[in-house]
Amino acid sequence: MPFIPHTEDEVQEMLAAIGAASIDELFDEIPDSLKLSQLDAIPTALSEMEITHLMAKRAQQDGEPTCFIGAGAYDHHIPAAVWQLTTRGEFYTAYTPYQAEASQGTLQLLYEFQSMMVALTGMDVSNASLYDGASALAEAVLMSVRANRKSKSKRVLMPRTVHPAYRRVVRNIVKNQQIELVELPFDPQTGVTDPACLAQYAGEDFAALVIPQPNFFGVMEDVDALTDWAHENGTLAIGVVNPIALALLKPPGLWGEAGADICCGEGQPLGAPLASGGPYFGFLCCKQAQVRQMPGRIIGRTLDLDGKVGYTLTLQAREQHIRRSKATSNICTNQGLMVTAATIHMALLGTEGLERAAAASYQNTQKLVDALTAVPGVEVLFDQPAFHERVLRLPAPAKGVLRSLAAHNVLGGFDLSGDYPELGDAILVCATEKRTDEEIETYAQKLERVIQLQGGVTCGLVPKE
Amino acid sequence: MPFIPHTEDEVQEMLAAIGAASIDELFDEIPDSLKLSQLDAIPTALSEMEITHLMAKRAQQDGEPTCFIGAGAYDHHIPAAVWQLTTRGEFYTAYTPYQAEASQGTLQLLYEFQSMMVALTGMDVSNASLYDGASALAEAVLMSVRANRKSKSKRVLMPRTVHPAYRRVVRNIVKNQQIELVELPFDPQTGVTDPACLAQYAGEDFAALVIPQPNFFGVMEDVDALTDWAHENGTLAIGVVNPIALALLKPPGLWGEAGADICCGEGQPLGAPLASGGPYFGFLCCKQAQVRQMPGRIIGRTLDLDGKVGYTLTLQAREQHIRRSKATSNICTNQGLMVTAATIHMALLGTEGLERAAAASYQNTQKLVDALTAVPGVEVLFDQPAFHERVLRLPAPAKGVLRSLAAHNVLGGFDLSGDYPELGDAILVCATEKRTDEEIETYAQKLERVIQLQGGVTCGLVPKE
Amino acid sequence: MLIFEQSKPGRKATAQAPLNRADVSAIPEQFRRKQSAALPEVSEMQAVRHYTRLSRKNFSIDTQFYPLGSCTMKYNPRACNSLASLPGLVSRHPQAPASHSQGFMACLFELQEMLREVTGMKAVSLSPAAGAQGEFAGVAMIRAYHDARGDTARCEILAPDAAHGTNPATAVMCGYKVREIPTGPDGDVDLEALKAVVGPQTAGIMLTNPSTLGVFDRKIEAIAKTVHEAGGLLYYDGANLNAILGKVRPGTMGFDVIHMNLHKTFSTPHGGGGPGAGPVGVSERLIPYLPVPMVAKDGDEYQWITENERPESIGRLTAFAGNAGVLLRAYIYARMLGREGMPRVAEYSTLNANYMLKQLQSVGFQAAYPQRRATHEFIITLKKQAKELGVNTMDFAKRLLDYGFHAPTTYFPLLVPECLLIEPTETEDKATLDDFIDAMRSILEEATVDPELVKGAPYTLPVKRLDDVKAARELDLAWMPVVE
Amino acid sequence: MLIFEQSKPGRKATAQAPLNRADVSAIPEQFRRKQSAALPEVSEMQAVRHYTRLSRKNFSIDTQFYPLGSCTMKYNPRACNSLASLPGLVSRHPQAPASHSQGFMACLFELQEMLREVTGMKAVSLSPAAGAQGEFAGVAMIRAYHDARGDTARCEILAPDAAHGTNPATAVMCGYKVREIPTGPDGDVDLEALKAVVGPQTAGIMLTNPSTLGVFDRKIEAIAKTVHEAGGLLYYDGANLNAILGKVRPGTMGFDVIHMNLHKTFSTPHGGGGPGAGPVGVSERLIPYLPVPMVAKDGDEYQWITENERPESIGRLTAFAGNAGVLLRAYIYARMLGREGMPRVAEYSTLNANYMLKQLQSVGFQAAYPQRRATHEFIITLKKQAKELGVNTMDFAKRLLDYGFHAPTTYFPLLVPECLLIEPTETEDKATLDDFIDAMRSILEEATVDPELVKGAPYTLPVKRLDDVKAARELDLAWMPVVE
Ligand SMILES: Cc1ncc(COP(=O)(O)O)c(C=O)c1O
Ligand SMILES: Cc1ncc(COP(=O)(O)O)c(C=O)c1O
Repeated sequence: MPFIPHTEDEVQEMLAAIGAASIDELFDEIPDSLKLSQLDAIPTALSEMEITHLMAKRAQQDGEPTCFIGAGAYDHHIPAAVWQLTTRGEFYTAYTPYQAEASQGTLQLLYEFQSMMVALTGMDVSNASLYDGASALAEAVLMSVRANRKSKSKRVLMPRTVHPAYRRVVRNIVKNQQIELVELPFDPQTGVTDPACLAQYAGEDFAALVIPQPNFFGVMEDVDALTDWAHENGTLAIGVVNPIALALLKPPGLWGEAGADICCGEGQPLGAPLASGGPYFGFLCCKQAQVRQMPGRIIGRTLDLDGKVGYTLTLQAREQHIRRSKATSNICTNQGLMVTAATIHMALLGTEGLERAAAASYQNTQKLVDALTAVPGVEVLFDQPAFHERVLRLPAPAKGVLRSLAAHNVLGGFDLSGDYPELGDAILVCATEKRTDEEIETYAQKLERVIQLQGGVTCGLVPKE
Repeated sequence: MPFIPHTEDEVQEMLAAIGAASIDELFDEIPDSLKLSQLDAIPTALSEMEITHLMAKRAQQDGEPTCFIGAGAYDHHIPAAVWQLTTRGEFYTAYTPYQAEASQGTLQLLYEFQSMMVALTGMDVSNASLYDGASALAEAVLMSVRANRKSKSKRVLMPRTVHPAYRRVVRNIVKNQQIELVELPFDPQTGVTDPACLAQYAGEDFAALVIPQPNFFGVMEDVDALTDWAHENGTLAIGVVNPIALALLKPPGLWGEAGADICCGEGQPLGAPLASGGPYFGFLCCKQAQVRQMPGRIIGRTLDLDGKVGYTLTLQAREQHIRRSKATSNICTNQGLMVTAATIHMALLGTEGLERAAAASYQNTQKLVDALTAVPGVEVLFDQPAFHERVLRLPAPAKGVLRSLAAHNVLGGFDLSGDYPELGDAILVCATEKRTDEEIETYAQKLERVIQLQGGVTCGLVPKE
Repeated sequence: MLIFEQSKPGRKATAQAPLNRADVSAIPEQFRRKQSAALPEVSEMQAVRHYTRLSRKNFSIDTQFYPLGSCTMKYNPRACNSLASLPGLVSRHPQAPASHSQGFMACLFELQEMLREVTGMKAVSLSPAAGAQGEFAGVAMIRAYHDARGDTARCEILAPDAAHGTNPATAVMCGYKVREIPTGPDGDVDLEALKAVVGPQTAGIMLTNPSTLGVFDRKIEAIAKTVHEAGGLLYYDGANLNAILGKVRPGTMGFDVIHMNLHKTFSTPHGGGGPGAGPVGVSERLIPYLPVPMVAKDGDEYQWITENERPESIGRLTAFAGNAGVLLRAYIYARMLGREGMPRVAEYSTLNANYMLKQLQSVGFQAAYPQRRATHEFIITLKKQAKELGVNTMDFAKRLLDYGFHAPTTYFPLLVPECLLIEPTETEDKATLDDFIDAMRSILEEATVDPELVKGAPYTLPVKRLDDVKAARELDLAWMPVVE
Repeated sequence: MLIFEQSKPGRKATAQAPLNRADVSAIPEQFRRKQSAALPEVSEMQAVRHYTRLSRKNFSIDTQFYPLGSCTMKYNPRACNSLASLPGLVSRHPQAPASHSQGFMACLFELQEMLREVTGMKAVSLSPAAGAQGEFAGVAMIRAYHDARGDTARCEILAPDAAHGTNPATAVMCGYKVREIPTGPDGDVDLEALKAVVGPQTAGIMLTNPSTLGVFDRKIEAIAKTVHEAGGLLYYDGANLNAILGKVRPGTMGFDVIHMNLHKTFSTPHGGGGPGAGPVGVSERLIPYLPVPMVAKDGDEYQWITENERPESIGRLTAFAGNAGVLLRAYIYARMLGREGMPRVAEYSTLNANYMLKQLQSVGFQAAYPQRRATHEFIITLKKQAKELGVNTMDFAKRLLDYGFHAPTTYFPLLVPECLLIEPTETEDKATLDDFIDAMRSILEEATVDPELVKGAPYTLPVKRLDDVKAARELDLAWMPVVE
């Protein structure tokens, strides 16, 4: 029996001790009418060898195309040590550190994680993770509504330059509490939220303004002006940031005069593989003033009976297992193992390394844009300072182009036509530090060929501006 | 600087403590004439990301053909837990357990390994590994010459049914000590060493007789008769065995009336991946009487100052670091990590599991033989009881057939024509428990096609018997 | 020592990043950071040694018996980890087209189908990231269902007093009020009390069965009938599914929606706090509202079901497809169990729990519900010991650590005083259970002879008992560089 | 507890093997075993827990400073492990044709070339499985060279008294007699003594430089000249190559043949005893005798060089190509060092050793060769402490374990009484060295104040000092089932 250690003799001894004749008898409180006899739709057991064979086939089936998609998940180099350490049984198979004395490994690591996030974001405190970047933003919005004492409103300003999936997730999560998201448009020339367009809302009551940096188009928002506008209007500023970009960019804690109040984002770039979208982790940091409104676990440093330093879960009175219906969130299981990986990842890279990874991603994306815009008809939209993503407009239907590229094992970018039809045949492209010159060159060549073919077929349909 | 932690400040502090002006000065006892300036032929450093890219390409380049070669290295299933545990830093990065108190993990594991090998082989003691199966046989031969008190000879009987590479390695290692290997022929009908052919040597003085089981052709030798012959003639019996086969076959300790005196073999099938031939490990077991002639490390169970059980290197007076020129072998570093894997592997499979793996390999090879001999012109040589390898004779040049199969990503077997030209176009095939029915079927289909083509080209050259 | 305390500015001992630093001066200064982030600067070896050593300060399933009730700390098969980490799987971008995702999608689809079968629900969505998010999805679906029918007066969710904290917290996140239902003396829900409070304001009830009291609610069919007749829906908290896997199906019990904790029942690792996965299954009437994405099969081809195909869906709850890597691990585990393995999970976890309960009773401990069968877990109460010896549940828990066992769940459910909720799981062998029982017996002896010994525990761990009050009062939540 | 003691007959708790047992009754009974082999029968979790716990009883580089002299316990980069373990590499059969091996062979070829360059030899064969097998190959080549010239009277190999045990043991395995050369008071070989014994019977000399005394033999050129003039060849034991990597080449010093310990200088893991890899490099005249296989490059294609291409080769020493996986790890490491990284290895390991030597002297320890520079390692002698305090080297070593440091090499080389051979390697940082020096200072204090404390060490490890004498006298080398 896979994973079950009992011998027949032991089962008999145990039943005898219990005073039951059979294992079945142990289920005698369950009404017979409920009992199940068969599981026909479930296949019979596979041995480890057989499932190994099957999974190897499945893994191969999807190929390993060269990836120029970012759009919320980024293909950064992960040092080999990260996962070799993270999967050590002591990290991998522990539970949430409820018994602090028997969990100092995880607890100290989480305290280090919080410290690293504080260093990176310039905020005062960090929690120990949420599910992912999108749900972290939803929690940040809920938190801002609770935390903003100046505001009685349940309205939050949400720029359209925030990742479309994030906006959906936020709406799905907060709408049941009657929170309203007010969308802010972006400047069609620059691709950023124009602080001027906020003017119309001056004097109105909003709990928070969300500020993405870089925004979904890869472009930099005027975070200082936006943060200051928020504060001038009694509104909290919530930053949504890319942690790798933060190695180079101004940390949210220093935006504007007073800094953002809350910041959150997707932790995936810090050591989580692309892996079909998860597990990743959301991070959430805030100013000291807001700490008691934070969702999720928080680890504190304290002393033991002998005065020795130790670490423990703290501020648990915010949490569901203590506060139940009055908790700051329902989150229980979080993304601990991913945070373990992220902490080791940041320790291995260090300040220097993270900066170099960020700079190389920045540079590679420039190279990619240069190579692709050399293809006739391809142009950059929003020619603004950007980090490692860019919007390109194609002279042929984006869907078809991307499909043809995929057939050549190049994932050419994220199709923007669904979420931003007003941009035409636009795609969002990305090149992390992992993309080589050769790969970029190959992409450009294939794109040229594909466009020639597709352009021929569809010419006239998509008038070149 | 990869892997070097020193900051410039620290370097200066350290030099100041030493009283040296520069690191270069620390090399001032080395004659200038010897100093090197450049390493032109060595490429500049790669980052981990770059070498990752390179190695991924190299690994892909060789494809992953379906493997029907055995011939000394076997593609068995290795439970995932084996290498996840073996590569834990505490096993992976420890040295030979010289400080026993700080190495009880490795030492107890090695003691368990010795115990498992004793259980498997039916011998009294096992050492803690040698380099590989071939060099283990060489050590066994050297050991037999030292150990056989009845014999003054340096001659050893070596059947031609022993793996040809093993025979070469033994010769290369023992010849400098003027040990002579006398080859025993095999019966061309059965593929085994005919005990009768030993008659001519009766009364002569040999230190040992080597007995492979199964032999290189996969076929079973009459180990009882061979062992008894050896003992009747004052000769030690050295078994060369496959540890997976031992799950089913009579252990060397029980061969004949008195059992083999020494047995050795290749440990690879116990948890080591094929991995281009290494690292594997050789094992060597013997009767209690010979233990002081054993080469390699041996672990013993003992007590500590408090009477608590512990483990330690023992019988070190056999070893080079104590005995120097009088040691039983020059071996120092052995294959400890592979033994770690093997021990965990055997613990995970258990008696039952090892038997099932062996039985499935046996069965799959029968299936393979059935499928391939259904191809016109293909026939089994040596239709004797066999374990999981078989010799087939092809109706076309073996080299060409194997090359064509490889082009179809099937490694069809080991070409015997180099080592056994008298067998004609013969190949040695193998199917472990990992080969699926589908893979066997594919092989048979491809073989049929290849033979049709090749047969056409070469017809007449290789007259079908 | 913290990793920060091993840091030296100017150390560049890494081969991890690109070796050279690209020029970023084209980014306008207003966007750039002026001071580098103070991450630790250590060598690769320092990091490896530090985190290897830290890991050794944890208890874990791979090192200790970890009978944490309600958490199902069973063995996490190593194959699930290595196979879910195959290069082809970890390199797949979440936005990769379906043409390059058929292998991955096949696993998800088959997992959906297996979960459907074993829970008896009509359809399954895998996307929620953990149990609590599964709960959110479930309650949001209940809300969407009532809303779609214009049945908008239903503003209350019922939950037994034994419910896990996520249940009420979730209800509130979905905009509901929560009303607690008391538990009867036998551990089952007080049906009469339930009947007294259901009504037109009832949106639904959240239940676990077996409950967090370690008993199977025998009146579950009556409860279902009561709630359904009042127009409410039944939510099943699947945290305890291990107890009945392959034996009874929530669908058969009458539940309308269920979440599963794959990190419990399907043995994906807990990772020191996560990640998990909380798929939801529903009865016919809730299918339109299932969260997206899901996977459908059309002929031989797998396709994504998104907001476009499911306009009434409660939508997506994470940016992509939830915790995909956890789903893969659960898929692999489920295939290794197969149809024969699933009921065995329930059988042997129940056998282990009942055996432990009996043996602990025989060495002097009180069961909270002595007249009941244990399910996969059970509660003992140390009320007597606390009162007579002054040694409470937490003291027992801490002392167990010295004996090399992780403590069971303490002080949950809240309604049983001084309780230990003990869940051995099916992957532990008898000898380990016996050792634990021995340890409990021995601590009981210690508590009688020398209560201070127990109250001062633990003694053998990296730290002694920690000052939680100080931690909460004098918040120290991040290391700060010492300014010189 | 042994894994055997956790075994229960009849336990079949495994998903590891094929689920069903094939019929093997066609194998005649005379060949079959009658009784199953008594391997342990445990569940997957029991095995995982047992070996995880066992591992935690080890000191290792990943957990401790491990300054074992002559062993070069440096950090083993984790990328070397994961990249050498890529599926495409671990699945390659050793007999796969060259057509399916170009990626693998490219790595071997480039490694040969890099080792050639950094040692200054003319050709390299990678195949020996460890240092001692490299020594065997080297001495066998010396023998083959003399034999090929008909120079068969050379029956002696010279080796300094400081030589590692493998050197004399190897010479004997190759059929030679060994003659020891004394060391001068300054740690260099006694050149006059050498001159007195070289002659027509000299086949060669085996040397390390820097020697195992932790000093660089300044008269190496004179030694080479002396031996060469007598018609002997020079063998370089590369165990200490870390000290001079990229700074001095054995080829330049005049050596004819060299082995390298890739598991030392090229940082492949020691694995609790192995595996290693001991490639050999040779001067022009020994090229024909190099062991096979090797890799050649013809245009863009890599080819195997075997016995067929090299009829004069000493042949193969393992069945296939040696410890291929170790070679891959070393290749990866070498590429990450690159030409700039290699000399740094020598520089920083030398810096660390000289710093430690100086600091240990300043806290009261005696250097064996105080007038000399340390190389990458150095010797202190505790002769004085042993005599005056009755606390010997082994006592210091054991006490260091309590301080969380692995002990340096003890009692080797044999000629320095009560010695500790200390090799910090380049990958340790100053803070760790300082901590070790502090510990040594503190133990010296303990030895003065309370010698019994030190003599009873260790106290904090899984066992106290073990009875080696009992182990050797009452041999207990394998667990035996208790017969009831
Ligand atoms: C009974 C019960 N319900 C719900 C949950 C919440 O599940 P998760 O932690 O996966 O969010 C838990 C987990 O601890 C639980 O035990
Ligand atoms: C100086 C010296 N020579 C030779 C050897 C033998 O090398 P190996 O252990 O790789 O066989 C060693 C290893 O300990 C050594 O230190």
